[in-house]
Amino acid sequence: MTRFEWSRKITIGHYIPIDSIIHRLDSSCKLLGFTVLIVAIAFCNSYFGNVLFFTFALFLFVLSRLPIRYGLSGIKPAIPFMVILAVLQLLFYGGGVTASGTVYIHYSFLLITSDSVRLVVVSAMRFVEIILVSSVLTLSTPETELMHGMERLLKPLKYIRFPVHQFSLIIMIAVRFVPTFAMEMEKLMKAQASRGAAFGTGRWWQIIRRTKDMFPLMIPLFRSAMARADDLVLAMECRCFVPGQSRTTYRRGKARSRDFSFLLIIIGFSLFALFYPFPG
Amino acid sequence: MAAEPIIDVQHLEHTYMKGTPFVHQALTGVSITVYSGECVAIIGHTGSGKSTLVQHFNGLILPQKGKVIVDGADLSDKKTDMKGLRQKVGLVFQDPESQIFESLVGDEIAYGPFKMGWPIKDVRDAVKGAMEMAGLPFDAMKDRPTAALSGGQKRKVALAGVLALKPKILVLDEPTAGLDPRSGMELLGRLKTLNEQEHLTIVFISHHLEEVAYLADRIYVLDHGKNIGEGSPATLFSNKKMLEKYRIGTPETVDILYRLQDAGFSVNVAHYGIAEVASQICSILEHGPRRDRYDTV
Amino acid sequence: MGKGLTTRRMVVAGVLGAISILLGITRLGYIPVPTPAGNATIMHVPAVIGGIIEGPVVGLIIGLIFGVSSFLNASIPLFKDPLVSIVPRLFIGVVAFLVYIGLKRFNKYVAIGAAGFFGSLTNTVFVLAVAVARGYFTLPVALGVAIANGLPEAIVSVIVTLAVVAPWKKIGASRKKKSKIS
Amino acid sequence: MRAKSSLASMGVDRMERQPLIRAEDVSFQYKGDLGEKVIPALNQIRLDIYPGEYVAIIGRNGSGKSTLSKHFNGILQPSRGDVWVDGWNTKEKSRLQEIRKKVGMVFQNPDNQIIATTVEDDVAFGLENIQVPPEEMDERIDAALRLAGLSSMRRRAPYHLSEGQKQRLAIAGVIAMRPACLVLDEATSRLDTYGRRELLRVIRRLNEGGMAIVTVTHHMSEAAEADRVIVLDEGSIVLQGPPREVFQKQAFLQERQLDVPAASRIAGMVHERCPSFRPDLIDSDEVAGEVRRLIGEGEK
Repeated sequence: MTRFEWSRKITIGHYIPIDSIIHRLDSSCKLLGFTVLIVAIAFCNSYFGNVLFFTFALFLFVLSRLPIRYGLSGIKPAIPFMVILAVLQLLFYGGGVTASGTVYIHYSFLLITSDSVRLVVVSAMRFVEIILVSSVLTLSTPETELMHGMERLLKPLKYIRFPVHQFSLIIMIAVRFVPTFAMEMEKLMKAQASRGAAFGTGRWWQIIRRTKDMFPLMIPLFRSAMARADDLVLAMECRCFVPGQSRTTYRRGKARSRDFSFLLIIIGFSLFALFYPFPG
Repeated sequence: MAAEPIIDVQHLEHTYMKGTPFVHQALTGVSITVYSGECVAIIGHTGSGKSTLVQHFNGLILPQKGKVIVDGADLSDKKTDMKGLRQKVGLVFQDPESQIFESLVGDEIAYGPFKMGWPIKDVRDAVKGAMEMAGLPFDAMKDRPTAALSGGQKRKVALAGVLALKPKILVLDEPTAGLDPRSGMELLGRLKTLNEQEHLTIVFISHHLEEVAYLADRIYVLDHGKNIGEGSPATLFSNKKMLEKYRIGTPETVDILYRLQDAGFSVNVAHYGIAEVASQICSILEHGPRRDRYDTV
Repeated sequence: MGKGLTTRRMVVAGVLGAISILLGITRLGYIPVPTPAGNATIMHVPAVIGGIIEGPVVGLIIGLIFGVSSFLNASIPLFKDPLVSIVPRLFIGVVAFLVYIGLKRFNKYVAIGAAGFFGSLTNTVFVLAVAVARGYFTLPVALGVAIANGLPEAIVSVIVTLAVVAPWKKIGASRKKKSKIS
Repeated sequence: MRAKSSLASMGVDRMERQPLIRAEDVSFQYKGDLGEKVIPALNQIRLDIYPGEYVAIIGRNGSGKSTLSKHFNGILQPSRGDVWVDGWNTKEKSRLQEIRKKVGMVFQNPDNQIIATTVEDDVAFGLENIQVPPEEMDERIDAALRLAGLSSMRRRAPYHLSEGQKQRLAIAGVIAMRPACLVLDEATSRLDTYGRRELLRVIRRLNEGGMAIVTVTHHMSEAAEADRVIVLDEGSIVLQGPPREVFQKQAFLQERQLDVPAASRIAGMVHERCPSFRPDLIDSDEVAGEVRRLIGEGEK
């Protein structure tokens, strides 16, 4: 029955406070660099490029001095999915053969080509690389820092009238309230269970009934969210908040040349690995 | 008072988040006994483990170490019927009105009985009985929308929602917190009636010593997950050292008596009712100081 | 719908975004109904609700928060691809808003339900479309998933959206005058 | 008796000073949903609050005390009449920012007033809004946290604080903006005995530092700390004065479903039997002191 005791375990960020070059990077440069890297990986279709990205991801992990098991722990539970996905892609993606592709096996509906093999290998690699890179980012940066970094990063968008402050405040409020709602949810589950509630009753095909089992949790949760919103609006207005009005910022960036060189390296590397016409 | 233990907790320990950096031992060895028909208060400042303790009573938290026996059922036993236990032990959480989710009062209170699978006629009777115990007239209130109730009424609906399961034991976590004093007093009056006339065993957590003095037969004091004191309100309030050491605070009337005692007057701290204090003061004024220097060293 | 991001809209986007994150990082966001995945998710419902009660911008931001959190927490390869996990989610609240506005004059109750339905379908269809474009699925597989997973999920979404929004908008209360025990 | 440092308690001074907040014939009605009949929440309230004063507003549920307090910084605007804060009418939208800088406000549920993910960022939020230069912020955050007794918590996440600490954080967030007046709308009602005591200590310290305090409360022992108690009933001020005068009118208060501190009740009871005992006492210290005084005189 320990399922009632979970709210304390909720973490949004996974920050591990150790010291390393990566930990010390200015959060806005770090965020931008890692975003570019992740997007580049997502678009990379070549074997060679992915090998480069993979090596680079490992290199970042080493630089951050984080135990590699933290990165691997994200991969382990995904292995069954990866296998299923790979099989699906192998079996059904043969139709997408291009002119340059080679047919390996062609038996009845089964068609395995160099393209489908590449698809399988590359998407698996991409997945591992993104896991590694995104865990370096979240393990080495406290969530608050990430948010401040994002705010500084988006600042130039003010000139195209993008509401940077408001946007970052929304994210801040969202992150701020996750633990609050988690505790509230745990209390609700306990309170309803004390009244004999059971979640997930009925036969498997009774969709409506099974959904209704969640009402004693979901309805109070949303109602509380709206009530909290009412209070918070008042509290913000009392503290002189006016949306869109200019404000000063407590957290200022301290990006130095080191941070910019990191950014340049990471962007340069990403572009190279993504666009360089590797053979094969 | 029947001398039959209905809740028996022995050397109970509980640790949250074992094996993580956030490990926290909330209970470090609590032993308490509640007898059938009693009204017991549990006090202690924030973080003393009160809420963790009472959540053991209906099996929301299972004992990690130590023993919890509720109405003859051992909670460490995996075969214990949890559903039956939760029906027997009604747990009212802090701010229970936040758990209301039905749009009509009657449906909200009937939720538990329906979940127990009782026939509709029994459900109706249970709801009717619970509403009357909680001070909600059945015919006038059962079809009211829950959204339109006042704070005090919502709390009564939540209380009725638990009473509808016909529990033998009612456990409340800060029953009057957040209510205005009038609604709070009314609720306490209801609880007293339930205890005295319906013979419901009541265990409640409170920070409010006036409330404890009014309602409880016996008090347990918790500190750092351990019970460090037990007794009637009068014996406990007479123990000034304990009140100070564990930051429990003193009711205002008791505080007056202590101040008089400090000034060297002979007073009886066990008589802390407002009228009692007034008459103690009068007798000091009328019969002279009667400073009893041996009493207060 | 009014102008820009008011304090109220910001806060509603924030708290509903928080619920979306919470549903994603716990098992609470999954309702066990018969789909190939074994359950239907309701993590996108906050975006739908945000779109209905505070407009398209709020819906879009909640969708973004949902997307980013599902990207960061993904343990399925498909969703560790930002194009699959983030981009499609931006449209959930926007579509819900459009459906709601379009049908509101006809019947508010139906409009809310429809917003829940199409908001949920937006999620399914867009995610699968990007997944197909990115080569994770072939079209027939995606169609299969859309029907087997998307439809039950849309039904769940309708039920939850109605249950939450109808009382909040103070409609539907008049539908039921007597409690079950009367 | 009690020594109060606050200037405003000296009546002479009050005449010469400009009120910080002035309510002139304020009436207010909540707008009903679908033309339901509306009951006025406030009825022709006239009230001045002076710099440095400590005022408690009491009244039963629905007496309008919360509604009134929300007029002091322009959250609500009167349906009739005017509220002036430091000479500015709260109806002037362009002045609202200035008004809210002058009059800070803290509400009942601390969890719903905290915006940021760390203590220091939350205190900074208000400072950012009023465009305090970043160089100055550190010092202001320090000072506010010190006053609120949270200096060691600066980098904590709010959900690691106790309820009482959260409420003190809410106060720190307001006082960092250096308001002239702090309005507390049932700010202690969710706290336990210890949390309340700590919070009251902070409030007293702020008042001693010259900040005006307006507290809306259900707790009579809290109201007893104020310079002036205002009793609201059905939207009107029915009684006001120093706590010892107000709490002597026990029958009057009880008619309005209000209690008085236990000390006042005891003093009243003793006074009936021993007329030499002063009836206008408000806390346990004073009751014990009065017994000592009478006995001491008797011994002479």
